[in-house]
Amino acid sequence: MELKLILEALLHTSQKPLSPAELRDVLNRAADEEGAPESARALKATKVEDINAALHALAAEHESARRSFRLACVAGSWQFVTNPDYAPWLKAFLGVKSRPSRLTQPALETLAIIAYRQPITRAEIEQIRGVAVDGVIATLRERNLIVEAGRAEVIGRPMQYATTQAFLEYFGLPDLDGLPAADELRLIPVQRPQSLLTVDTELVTAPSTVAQPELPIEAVDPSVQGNPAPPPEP
Amino acid sequence: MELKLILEALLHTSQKPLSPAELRDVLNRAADEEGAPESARALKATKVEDINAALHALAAEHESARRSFRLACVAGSWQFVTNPDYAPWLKAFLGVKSRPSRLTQPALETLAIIAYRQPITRAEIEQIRGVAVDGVIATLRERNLIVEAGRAEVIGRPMQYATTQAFLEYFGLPDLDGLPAADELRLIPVQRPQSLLTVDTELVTAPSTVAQPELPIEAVDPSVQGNPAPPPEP
Amino acid sequence: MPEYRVQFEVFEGPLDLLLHLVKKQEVDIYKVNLTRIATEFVAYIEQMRELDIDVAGEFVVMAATLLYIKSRELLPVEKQAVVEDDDAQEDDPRWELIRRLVEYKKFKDAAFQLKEREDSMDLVYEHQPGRPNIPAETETPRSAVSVFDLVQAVASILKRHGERTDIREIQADPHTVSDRIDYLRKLAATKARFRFGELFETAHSRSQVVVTFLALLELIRMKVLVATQSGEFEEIWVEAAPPHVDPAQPELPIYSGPGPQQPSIQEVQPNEQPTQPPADIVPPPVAPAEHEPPSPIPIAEHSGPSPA
Repeated sequence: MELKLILEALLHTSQKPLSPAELRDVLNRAADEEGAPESARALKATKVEDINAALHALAAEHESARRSFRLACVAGSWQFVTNPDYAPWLKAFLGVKSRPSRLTQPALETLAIIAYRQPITRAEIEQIRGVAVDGVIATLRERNLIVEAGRAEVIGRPMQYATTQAFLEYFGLPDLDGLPAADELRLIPVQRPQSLLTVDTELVTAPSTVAQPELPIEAVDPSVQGNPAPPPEP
Repeated sequence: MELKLILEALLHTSQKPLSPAELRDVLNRAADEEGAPESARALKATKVEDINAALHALAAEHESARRSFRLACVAGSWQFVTNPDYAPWLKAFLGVKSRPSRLTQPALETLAIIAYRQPITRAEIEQIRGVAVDGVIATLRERNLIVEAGRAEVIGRPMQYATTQAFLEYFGLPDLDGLPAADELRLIPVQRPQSLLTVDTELVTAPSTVAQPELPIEAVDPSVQGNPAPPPEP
Repeated sequence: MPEYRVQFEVFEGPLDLLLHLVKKQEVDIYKVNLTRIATEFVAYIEQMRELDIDVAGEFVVMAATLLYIKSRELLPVEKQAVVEDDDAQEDDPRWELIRRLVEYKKFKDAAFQLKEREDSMDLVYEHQPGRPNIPAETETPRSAVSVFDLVQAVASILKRHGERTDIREIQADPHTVSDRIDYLRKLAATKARFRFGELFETAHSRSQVVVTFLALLELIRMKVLVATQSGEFEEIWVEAAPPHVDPAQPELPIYSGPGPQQPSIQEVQPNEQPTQPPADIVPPPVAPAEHEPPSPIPIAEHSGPSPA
């Protein structure tokens, strides 16, 4: 099994760009898997330099194959990227409009929750909004307003979402601290599954400008109540 | 701009399989876009057959390039998938695919009979398998692998069954013609249920009725008898 | 003899058992000795009975068929049941049985191939979308959405979240939207403009923040105030709107919120302050009236059913 093609398969099925170090880790994990075939075990401890060389060879191969996509390296991570010649069709396909369409109310609400509570899982968003948000999440991801940001250290290790730089640009915010005060939103309690985390994640988001958050009407997780957000002035 | 490569770029950027009709719609939208380049406008009103032909050519190209992935058609829609050879690494990378539990041997046998002979009644299936299939039919329907597909035009108007889109997806089949050795199995002359399995006991007690190939007691619709080969499409 | 029990479970029916017995003879299925098969089949069933295994009806039926074939074979040919010539093959019970066995065997093989496909599907992974390389437009205009839309979204979440709470204390709410509208209009009269953030610096309760947001949004919608921003990442400024009010725009009934009072539309006068907004101003987030539904504040809007 050629290293080059294994890396190709991994990059094809990855949702995000992969660095040579990440690729090496995958090779190691595959080698250590129980019942791993000889071909997988043979690639244990592949050197990052070798992976790098294979990636460059792979990129050259794709370049010369003159297909509609190529393997690109951005900031040290590798990813398949379509050739810009096909932009007219991809724009039509992805619904990219010259003027971005207004976000719908459900999209805005979901985005607001993610902005104030990031990183947050889909289940937690749904608990606050009270409706399924799969479609909305997909839209927001397509528009690059949110990204997957690791997995929660809870049962099932669900994906967490966070806002992007494009989100800040979209709303003209300098940073997350520039979000208008919405302390109440931060305090809506969310029932989390038995957490492996000891740190309470409720308050990791930007500090609020509300000086004295009163007790909200809703019953709040005691850990949150006992540790109100510090009220620094902007 | 080659149609083939445009389709490739679209499939490469898509999160889900795309049908030729969906691809045609994208080509049309791209052609209608304001300020669309000549190359995009030229592909307005591309015929679905041309798209189909281009997809097959594209799949053949990728097949012969012997890369880690190929273009596959499942249930009429196209998508890039990896070759099974790379499963050890992809499993380490993405985790084990969560698929529904495996079908039992009776379920597989029953499903095979329905797949090749659809639409088919329960009695006809039992005639072939030699056992009752009530429970298996219920399981297959629960898993949405088969559906009720009208009633047979025979006495009692028994329900007929056919396979679903989910069946093709579950087995990764492009269409019903993609069933292995399809023609051979379809061409076996079908013994229509002149009598149910249980009626075969007559063979022992009253051989004379067997010797006399007169009309059986059950009146069978002549159109069914005269047309043993079921249509290949559901 | 538990091995019989185990073995029996493998057979999916009488045809499956027959195929097994045929295979044991190691001859072509068309040349199989059915008499011998019949004997073995019946012996098998007898053993199952001795072991108290429930013998399914289908097995009994098949045994009967086989015994019939066997008894028929024992007779001299001339004493066998007379068979019409042209249909001889079709009605020969031996042929009928073999035909069924062949057919069953083919489907059993087909089922095996399906199984292989089922297994291989575990090894096939779907491609994830690559990055589309779409060159940036010469100038991407700022979207019609602003931070106010986000705030509005926050407000409606809070509202709904409150509604969903099963049991809660109802508190007298001292803050009303109309109070805050009055306050903001006074503020706008005394100050040329004020920072967006400064509106909330003095807020000290949940409802006050929300109500202030809503009041601000309402005043913007009524074109009494405008929010401007000179560029991305710049401070958002709130100031009195330029005096012209579109006469075609109907004054619509506005916010009815938690407060007991309805702000009076008639009180709203175009602000006399003649300041024009700077040229690079970002338009207020609320779209022109002709596109706007009667109430732009989606307080009562539910995008889906709320859980109990």
